[in-house]
Amino acid sequence: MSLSTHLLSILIWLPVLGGVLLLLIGDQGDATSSRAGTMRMTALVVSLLTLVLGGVLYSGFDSTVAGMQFVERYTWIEAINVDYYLGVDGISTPLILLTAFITPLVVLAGWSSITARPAQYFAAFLILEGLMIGVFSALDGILFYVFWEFMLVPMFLIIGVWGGERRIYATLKFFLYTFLGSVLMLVAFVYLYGQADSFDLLAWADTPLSLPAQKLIFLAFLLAFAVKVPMWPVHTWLPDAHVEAPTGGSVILAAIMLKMGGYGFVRLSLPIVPDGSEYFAGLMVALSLIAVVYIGFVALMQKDMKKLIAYSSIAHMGFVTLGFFLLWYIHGESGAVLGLSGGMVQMVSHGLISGAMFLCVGVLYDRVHSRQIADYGGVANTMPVFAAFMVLFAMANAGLPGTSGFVGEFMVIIASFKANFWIAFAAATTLILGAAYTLWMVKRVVYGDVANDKVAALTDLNGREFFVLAVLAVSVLLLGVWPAPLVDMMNATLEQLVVQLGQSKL
Amino acid sequence: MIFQTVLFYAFAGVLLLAALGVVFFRNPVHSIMCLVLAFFQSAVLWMLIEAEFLAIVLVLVYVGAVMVLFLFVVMMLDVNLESVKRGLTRYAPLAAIIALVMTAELIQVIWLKGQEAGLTGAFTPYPEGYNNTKALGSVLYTEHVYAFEIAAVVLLLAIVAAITLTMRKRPGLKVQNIAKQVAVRAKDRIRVIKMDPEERS
Amino acid sequence: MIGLNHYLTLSAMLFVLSIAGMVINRRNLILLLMCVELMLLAVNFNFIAFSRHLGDDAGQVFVFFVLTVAAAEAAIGLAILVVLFRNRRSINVDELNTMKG
Amino acid sequence: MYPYYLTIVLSPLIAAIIAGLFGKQIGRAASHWVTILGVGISCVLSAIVLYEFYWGGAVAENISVYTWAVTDGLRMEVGFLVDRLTALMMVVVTFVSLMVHIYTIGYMHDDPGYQRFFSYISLFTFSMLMLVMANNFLQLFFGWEAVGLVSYLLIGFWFKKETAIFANLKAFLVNRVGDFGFLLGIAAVVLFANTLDYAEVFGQAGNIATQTIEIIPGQPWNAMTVICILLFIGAMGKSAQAPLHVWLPDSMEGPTPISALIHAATMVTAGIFMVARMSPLYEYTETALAVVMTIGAITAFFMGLLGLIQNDIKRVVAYSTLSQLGYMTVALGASAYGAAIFHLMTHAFFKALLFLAAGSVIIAMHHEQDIRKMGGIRKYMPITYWTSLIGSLALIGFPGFSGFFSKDLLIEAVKESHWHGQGAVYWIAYLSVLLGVFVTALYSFRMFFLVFHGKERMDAETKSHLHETPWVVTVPLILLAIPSAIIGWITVEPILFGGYFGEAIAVMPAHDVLAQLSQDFWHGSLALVTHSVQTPVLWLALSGVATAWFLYLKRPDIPETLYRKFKGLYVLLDRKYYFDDLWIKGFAGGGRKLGDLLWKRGDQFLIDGVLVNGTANTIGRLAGVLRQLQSGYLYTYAFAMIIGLTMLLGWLIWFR
Repeated sequence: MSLSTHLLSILIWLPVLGGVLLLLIGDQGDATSSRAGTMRMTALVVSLLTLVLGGVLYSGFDSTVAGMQFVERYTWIEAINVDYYLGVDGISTPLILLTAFITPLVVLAGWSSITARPAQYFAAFLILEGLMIGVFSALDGILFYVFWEFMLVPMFLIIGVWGGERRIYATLKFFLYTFLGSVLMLVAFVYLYGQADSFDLLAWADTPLSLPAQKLIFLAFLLAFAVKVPMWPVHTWLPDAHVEAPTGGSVILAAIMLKMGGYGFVRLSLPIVPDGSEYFAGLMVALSLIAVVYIGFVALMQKDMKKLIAYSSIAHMGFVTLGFFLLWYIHGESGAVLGLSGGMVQMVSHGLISGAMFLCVGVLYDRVHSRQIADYGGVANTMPVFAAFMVLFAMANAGLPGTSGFVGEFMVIIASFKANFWIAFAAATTLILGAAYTLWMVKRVVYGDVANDKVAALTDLNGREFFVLAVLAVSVLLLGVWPAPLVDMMNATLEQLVVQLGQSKL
Repeated sequence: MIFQTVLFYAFAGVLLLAALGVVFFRNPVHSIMCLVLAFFQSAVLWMLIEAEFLAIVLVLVYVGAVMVLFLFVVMMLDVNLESVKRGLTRYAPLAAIIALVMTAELIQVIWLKGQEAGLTGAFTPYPEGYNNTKALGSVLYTEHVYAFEIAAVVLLLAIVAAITLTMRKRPGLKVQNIAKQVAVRAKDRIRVIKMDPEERS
Repeated sequence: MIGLNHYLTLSAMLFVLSIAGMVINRRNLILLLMCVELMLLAVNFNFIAFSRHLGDDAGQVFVFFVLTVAAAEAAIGLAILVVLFRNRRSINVDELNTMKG
Repeated sequence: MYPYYLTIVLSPLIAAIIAGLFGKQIGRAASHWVTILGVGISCVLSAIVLYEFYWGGAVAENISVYTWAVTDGLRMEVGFLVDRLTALMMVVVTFVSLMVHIYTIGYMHDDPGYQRFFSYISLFTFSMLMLVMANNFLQLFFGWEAVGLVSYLLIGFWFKKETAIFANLKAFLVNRVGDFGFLLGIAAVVLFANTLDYAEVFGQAGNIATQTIEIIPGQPWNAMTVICILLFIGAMGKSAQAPLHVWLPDSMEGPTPISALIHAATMVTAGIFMVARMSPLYEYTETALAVVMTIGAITAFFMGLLGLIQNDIKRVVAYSTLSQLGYMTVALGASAYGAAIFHLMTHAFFKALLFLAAGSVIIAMHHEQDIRKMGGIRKYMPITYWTSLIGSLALIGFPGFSGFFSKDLLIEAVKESHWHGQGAVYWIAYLSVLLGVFVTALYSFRMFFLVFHGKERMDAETKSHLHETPWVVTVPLILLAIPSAIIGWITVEPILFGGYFGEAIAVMPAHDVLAQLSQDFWHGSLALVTHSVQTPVLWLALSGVATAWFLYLKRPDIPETLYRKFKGLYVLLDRKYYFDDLWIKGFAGGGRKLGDLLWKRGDQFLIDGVLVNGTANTIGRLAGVLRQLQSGYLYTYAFAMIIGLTMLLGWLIWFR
């Protein structure tokens, strides 16, 4: 009964229980009541505790081992072989750490800007955190599916209760899109159960499957994960959800929930249906490149900052899927792992950068209550410190070397050149497009003379906002200057994955 | 045999005409009369193929009871015909289409698939001394006795249902309560009152 | 020679006619009931014809039951009709849409 | 020497961080002292390194500092490759940077963003050092982008100025277009060599040159040509070669010190440096060299022409920079890498000098940059005048000045590069560089005469305040004027003919024009000066100066007539050959239109409108139709049953 044997369970259930506790003791008072302060502190302490446990996970994680670690397995539903089965490897650990890292920041970001039902707000985030960690560590299909679906509930509430004016439309779109996608995943799970007589994800990876079955399963998975990523053309829920979500919701959505899709591809699609993945790899690469190029152009023309960042998220996630599905186009002896790890690094980095970008917009929104680019201009005059952060994150978003945004893109572009010149060509347009849409926004928002009275009345970051952004800035730079710890964490697992993918399951 | 054929065609023709009448007459009473005619024709046709018992039952039960019931109801209700018959033409094309499709299907079944399955040819006549009523009875009361009982219950249920549905208490209606009349006792009718004689003042 | 085919054809024609009747007279509840009777008659024709063709009396027993049920159905249907008319002073089907949610 | 290298790189970085993060706390003076100290340390140590290499016999070192990441057998590292080429660049970069730091104290004296500025230029020095000292492509790209970032920040330093923030976005995006090619080039290197390390890539160069790649199916192209052209696209962006030159003139919106440092002396020469660094690759592909040469020649001549009609003092210098960068590129194309680097070095000094002198004039004129409103400043600002004269003479290649040696030898090298064949490439290049000399002299002295001689055209208010700038401005001018004048004398022999670069630059014997020159042409510096009288180069330059004198001092009415006479040509030059329109209206505007189209038609209409809401609407409408069926009327249910029956029967009969 030591810590490490149940670490994952604790990581999952601690925040969930913390959230439930908040719900139980929370009243519906506003943020000024003294109890609201207690709520916030509780939420912060719980999320920090989770972060500390994440640190324990990191320190205990053996990056030389390709397989699962911290495994917990108990029978859950005996009749159909469902287990409570948790474990992490090099793919899930970085994402769990990202989740544990982002949540305290989100709690801090919502510290004073959430005035309605603060207890419920923080509870939703804590529960969400636990569920997300659950998704990343579940190794049983049903457990995975339960976490996967339950995750929608707090997010649905976060957007639906604390969102903007069109929140009902946005939540419905968000919910229907994601739910529709995942229902087919359940069908695929049931089929796989029929084949393997178990819901063990790892056992599924070893189960032989016919090509037609693999194709169908891949398509079912594709719908579930493509919506989450989101890939073109099922991406249109994301801008709406982001625009309507409160800042914290946007951050979690962009930083972690989008990663579910990428994680799903690499945890389920690739190992379970390798031949199906190979069959559809061309489609996936094409869709990824469309995401990069098409969405890049679309992002250019956005007038709403959050929408712009949302579109840029889609474009960046295009790199993730591109990296994952390149490997069948790479004929040399190396490059496949490069693409995969590029995609993984891009996920983590995008989590940090897009989260930071949304926090920046949140800082402005808290002051001016507008997300329109046209309502700003010359923010650097009144908020120099904020402007510095904004430019830094914008540069990271544009993939400047030295920031984490570069690492993943670099690896994926290198890998895609190994596959085909034109794939690399299309992927590399992000260098221009990413810089264009991000910096154009920066130009219109941050630079220039003071545009109006509201901007003139802006006050610079307060201590709490500064802290949150500074933490993110440091991590973005650190990952950009020295990504080795992150890359090393995944290498063994990804190499094994590539070996596994090389063998047909037919 | 020719005779039977002629009879079949004659009765069948009348039957179809009667059915057409059922459908197309504007007056429900006429429709019902046509239906009665149709039942009679059917009874005859059944008799032609030696199903005497059912033919008789059809006439007795159906024409005698059910059709009369229909007639009563129609006459009793005094339906406003104009409003009821409107819209006949509007649905005629649809009726025609459905009828055509159905006809096509039935032709397919009877004449094409039926040929393949060998379902043609004349009926084999019953042997001499065959009694249709007796044969049916022996089957009905042995093999199908449960079904028979259930049918009886169904009929009972129909009776009860029909009565409960249509019975109503009309306020102010004077009715005899026979049970009460029979069960009456003298002491219920006569109250003997002991009265003290009036004091003479 | 009169055979199975003839009877089946006759029954089919009756059936189609009654279906057409139902469509055409869709407003009149009484006529609908009558068409149903006609349809049952058509069915009975088939039963009897096949019973004779196959030499199996069970078919005729079935007709017997059909007649029973039809009688019951007619009784109850007419009873409902009467109640309906009493409550609404009309049997126009167009006015009967309380089943719509 | 490793600690030296580390200190050279890190001290500007640390200074930049201190000035940037704690600028408010430590104050203005401390900010400039800390950054000057940082860069000063770098400069001194770089000088020591250079000394060690030249006199101390130090050998090239390839050091890995730390491993950035390893995956899939691809080592991505941060490390230093310090050889003679690097050492020279380090000295140039740190020296000019140091001068600019000192000069900035005067130039930015009243600016509220003082600390920020020092932080930026120190950060720039760090980035540039990372670039030149890189031992692998990853770090090269890091430095490459980092100098771009600092350039972006510095052009937009006065972020309230709409033109400035437009120019910095433009600069960054145009650079990104170049980086796009550059990154693909690096990817191509990884594809063929599977390593990012210079030494390993160079080791495999011969092998790569035999391979082919099919970019267009069925058209096998030489892998090395593809790599080199892609890399050169990056150099075109950074070194502002046509058609990616458009950002450089606009970048003059930034403060003058950075125009000197970044947009004249160092950053823009990164492309030249990079190609020289990659000489072991470029030597294998004559196709790529021909491309390099053509692009350079076009830039050298046509960008020089643009300088003729500019009226902004800094823009004239900017176009001259473009033109000179073109010269260097031509030299690269001629395989005279040494000549290119040599010109890079002299150019760094005299162009930084010219910019700083221009800045000095601008300070004195109270931030007036229009040369039509100047004139006759000579007597007010003697130091600026004389240093500018030195700079201008160096620029036009007047015998004896540093520019003379570099440019004259560069032109000779191009002349000798017969291995390109006698075809169009050779003649375009040779004629461009030759005529370019005349053009250079014309625009340089047009500006010089208009600013320092002739009538005093400024208003009285400005005139009354006109005086020499403070010592922090003039000292760097003098310190830069000295090398601008004499550095050629000293260094031409060792750098070009003394085999200074040694292993750092690889040239195939067949291409080695410098070796050819040293055999046939080189007889010492003095001989070169005297020999110049016999070459067309000097006479072209002198006639340029004379023309400028005649047109702008003697007969100022003639240019006016000429402008009117050749209206079409003038407009063409004034619109900069319509390149700005191509980029801004064509690509940027087109991109925005495309974005709008994709967003409104693609996302909003097609996906959201037709697919998403369309599906929802269709279901809604279908439900509406089905609701009709659910009318509650008896006959509709009867219908449904009948139709269902009919269909079921139909299915049973026909489809089973």
